Amino acid sequence: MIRFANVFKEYPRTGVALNDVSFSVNKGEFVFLTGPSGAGKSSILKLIYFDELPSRGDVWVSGTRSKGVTRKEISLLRRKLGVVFQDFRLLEDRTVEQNVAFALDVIGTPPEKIHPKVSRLLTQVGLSSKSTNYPRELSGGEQQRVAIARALANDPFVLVADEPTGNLDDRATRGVFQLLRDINAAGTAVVMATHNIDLVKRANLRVLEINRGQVVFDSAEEKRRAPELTP
Amino acid sequence: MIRFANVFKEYPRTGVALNDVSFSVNKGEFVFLTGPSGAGKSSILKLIYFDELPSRGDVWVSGTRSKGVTRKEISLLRRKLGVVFQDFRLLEDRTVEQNVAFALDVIGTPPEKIHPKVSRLLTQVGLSSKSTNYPRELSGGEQQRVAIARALANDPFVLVADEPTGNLDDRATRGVFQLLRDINAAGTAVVMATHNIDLVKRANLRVLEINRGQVVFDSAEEKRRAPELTP
Amino acid sequence: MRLAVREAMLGFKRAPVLSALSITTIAFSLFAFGLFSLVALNIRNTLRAVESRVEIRAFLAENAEAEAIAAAMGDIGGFKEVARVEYVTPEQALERAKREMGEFKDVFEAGFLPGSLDIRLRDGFRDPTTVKRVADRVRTYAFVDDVRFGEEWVQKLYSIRNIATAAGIILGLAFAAVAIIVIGATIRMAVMARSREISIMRLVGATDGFIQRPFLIEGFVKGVLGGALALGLTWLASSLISRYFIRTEFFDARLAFLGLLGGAVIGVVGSAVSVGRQIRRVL
Amino acid sequence: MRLAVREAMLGFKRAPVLSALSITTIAFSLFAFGLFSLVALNIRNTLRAVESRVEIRAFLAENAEAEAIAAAMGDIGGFKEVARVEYVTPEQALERAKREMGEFKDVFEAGFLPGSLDIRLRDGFRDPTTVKRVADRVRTYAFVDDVRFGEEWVQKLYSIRNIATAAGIILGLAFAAVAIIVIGATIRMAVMARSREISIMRLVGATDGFIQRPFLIEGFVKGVLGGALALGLTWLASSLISRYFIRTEFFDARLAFLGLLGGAVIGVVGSAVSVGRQIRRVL
Ligand SMILES: Nc1ncnc2c1ncn2[C@@H]1O[C@H](COP(=O)(O)OP(=O)(O)OP(=O)(O)O)[C@@H](O)[C@H]1O
Ligand SMILES: Nc1ncnc2c1ncn2[C@@H]1O[C@H](COP(=O)(O)OP(=O)(O)OP(=O)(O)O)[C@@H](O)[C@H]1O
Ligand SMILES: [Mg+2]
Ligand SMILES: [Mg+2]
Repeated sequence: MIRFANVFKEYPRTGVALNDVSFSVNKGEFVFLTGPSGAGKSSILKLIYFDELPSRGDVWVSGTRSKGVTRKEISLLRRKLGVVFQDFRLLEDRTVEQNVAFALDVIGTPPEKIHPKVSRLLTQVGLSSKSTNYPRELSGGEQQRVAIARALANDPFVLVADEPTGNLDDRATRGVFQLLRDINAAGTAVVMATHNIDLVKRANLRVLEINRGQVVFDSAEEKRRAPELTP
Repeated sequence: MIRFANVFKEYPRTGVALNDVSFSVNKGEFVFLTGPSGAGKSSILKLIYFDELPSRGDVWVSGTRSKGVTRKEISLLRRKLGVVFQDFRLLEDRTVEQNVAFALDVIGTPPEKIHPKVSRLLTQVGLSSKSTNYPRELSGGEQQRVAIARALANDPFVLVADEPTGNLDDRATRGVFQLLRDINAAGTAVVMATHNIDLVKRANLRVLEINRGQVVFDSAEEKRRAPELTP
Repeated sequence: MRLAVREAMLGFKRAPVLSALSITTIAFSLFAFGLFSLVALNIRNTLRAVESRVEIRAFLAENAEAEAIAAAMGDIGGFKEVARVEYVTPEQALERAKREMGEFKDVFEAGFLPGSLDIRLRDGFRDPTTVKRVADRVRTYAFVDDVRFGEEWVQKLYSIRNIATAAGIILGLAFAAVAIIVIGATIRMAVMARSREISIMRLVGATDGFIQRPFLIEGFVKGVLGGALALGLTWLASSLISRYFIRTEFFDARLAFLGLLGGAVIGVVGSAVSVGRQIRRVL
Repeated sequence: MRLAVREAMLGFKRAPVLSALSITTIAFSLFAFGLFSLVALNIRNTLRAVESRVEIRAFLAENAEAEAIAAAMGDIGGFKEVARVEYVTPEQALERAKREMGEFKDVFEAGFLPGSLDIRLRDGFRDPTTVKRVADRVRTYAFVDDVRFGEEWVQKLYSIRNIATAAGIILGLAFAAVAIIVIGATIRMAVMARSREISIMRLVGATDGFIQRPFLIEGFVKGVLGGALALGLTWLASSLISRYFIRTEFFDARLAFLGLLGGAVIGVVGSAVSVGRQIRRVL
């Protein structure tokens, strides 16, 4: 499903962000990515949806390999993924409804199917009353929920979520998390980066801890590796 | 210092966001704003830095009254405030350093004083190594810390922070919180909206809980008011 | 496709000023181009009209015999370069002189003017060398006193035409280049203004083709509107000139349609180049 | 101020295409304006030159006496409208006719032309009514056979000049309006492109004046550059025309400087109006 094989990521001006990262995620799994700010969590997620390509090593996602991938293949892969960005990335000049519908339009969903689906998704995240508002008219947490609704729109087989509860209160956090679990139960793999240690502890799911660009703990391997210092 | 007197805020397309809010914050106080997503926390903060004006009622900040305030007065007031926005609001085409220096330029700081001050601030938030990077080259938590450094640049007498630890891990959160406490100890009032209940509980500072646009609990009054239902 | 059209229209709605400016610049470029073409067209028409009047006039000796003249007219009329030969009697010559010298007509009582043979040349034989050759042949007749054909004038005519044609081609190409640059820049600006949107589209799985389509449609519409506006402006300018200065000719329907098509092609091609380059910068 | 200048330059660097386009559109507007002014200037100069040749010619009877003519010349020379009176003998008239009728000069052996008094008028007395009045007074002399002054021609001259002036003012104003609109739109686009930045500046305490300054400087620089470019283009066009068609006059230094200043003023005013309106929309 998702496989990282000795992945290195070096950014032109900030240097090494990922340093020999290897792991895999199976179909239907739920994985937390944790670790301090700047550890490389978002970088790993970006590699999963091919927003970045590895400097060295290989990433496979649903049979698509990072080496030699074409722009077209990336587009087709992303249609099968759902992504919640850390900074939401909503279109400012479209309403909540249109933002979600947009993701369906892009992949060629028949127009008559779009509206009912969008309504259902917005109800799911508790935003049906704000469907005709613009992002700037929403609170931070409300925007985050729009982003989640959009990510779920195309029934993805992997959901990638970067800090999807960062702007939510405890109750909303639990609500969103339950939503992700439900989706996961229905067979979608979920990879979620988070700082919410409480949530991680309570959930008892697989945890991948990142520090300084390395996987320092993988609960699936049940052992803590010593963090190597970056050169 | 800050006083809200029977403040109502109604947005054109979403309706009532604040419903008869009254409270005051004294010089040097530290206040948490808590409450669920969409409660009205950010709206209260926007009224403090006069980004929004009340629909009814009055807001006083450092002697400036919301009724009949001029654009010029708003500018002058903001020079005495520090604001950390929920969505950071960094300038994309300027480096970390320039983003902070910008806030000093705007208020007419002499050029020779800008550089040393910026360096000190970036060291304070732990970002001196990224001073020449652009916001898009930073992780979410790093961007948040740039926003904090900028807010502190003009030695504000009130610091207004909207979810300043939303993208930070526990350790970084404690670091930023300690920074805010230090600033507060030096005499700056701090008003901070947050979802981090742990932080609030541990700190034992004044808490203002908002729900559905009303102040439902103010620890300074040591009593819980019954939440009135909005009509 | 339906979505792409909607997106393209949204593009107009979201940036009305930008769109209007694009259309205006396209229109202005094409207008400049059109105006020049029109000038060239009219200069060429005028030259052709003037040129068709190039003629050789052979003045006859006073004692020339009518038979000899008639025979010569037959001869000369047979030259392959010659369209028509006409005999002008001394009386007719005087009449004509009076007519042409306007102001002096009633003080022009006496005087003598020689008769002449006026020789008109065929299309394609009016260049300076041919005219000179024919003139030299006519000069060989004994009863011809003098042959006039305004050598310098013919030469000048041709050099003006050559300069005009050269200037036309150079200026035309220059304007076309400017038009393409402006269109490209305008569209690049539109793409830049929507770069955030484009990157989001890419991230939710839109293909390059899908992203480009609205821009191409927008470019097409802008090109056509710009072309139409330019055509209108050109027509206005042309009819103003016709009214107050000299009668000018306007493009025919075929040329006008070609202008519109040109606008559309420029709009689409400019957009395609720009949008393609820009999109590739969003990974 | 230093910061404002730096910001303004950053504006250019961040949106080179947009800036170039602004400058180009400003230049094109002013170019169109300049070109027209130049045409108007040259038409007026030409008209003045032609006008200065307006003269009245009084043909003398064959039997006119030299003394009477001399006396009349004194009289007429004394009219306040008259600049100069000249006597043309019949011989001189024939000479002149031959010269003016070019092609026919050597076949123009005999013939008689009357002598004339050629009367040249002073500046400011060449309008159709005055010319007619003087002509009528000259006609009263007994030995004057006929007076000619090309009534129609003078009339036509004046009406062309009036049309040209009117067209000049109308087209000039239209172009100025277009220039201002384009400049305003260009700057509004720049402001829109930086609206996020403006709102952030406001939020960290910048005053309206502080925010506006870089835009005004940018507008000023663009205006001056656009003006200079326009001047260059106009000069090029003018010298091309001078070279290939007719000799034209160019603006003097004072007018050129005025054009530059005009560009600057338009740039600054356009920016001020736009940026003020836009900034007020960010609360
Ligand atoms: N586009 C980029 N260009 C250059 N450097 C980058 C880029 N994106 C990330 N980095 C750098 O890579 C490092 C890891 O960033 P990343 O966003 O993966 O961290 P993170 O674990 O998501 O942190 P956070 O919890 O704060 O979001 C950071 O030091 C950051 O400065
Ligand atoms: N600019 C605006 N225009 C219209 N409605 C708005 C605007 N800003 C906020 N609102 C509405 O007002 C309500 C309160 O929003 P606010 O941002 O104050 O909530 P919050 O307490 O900060 O929530 P969060 O924790 O999610 O950030 C929300 O329902 C929101 O939709
Ligand atoms: Mg991150
Ligand atoms: Mg908020």
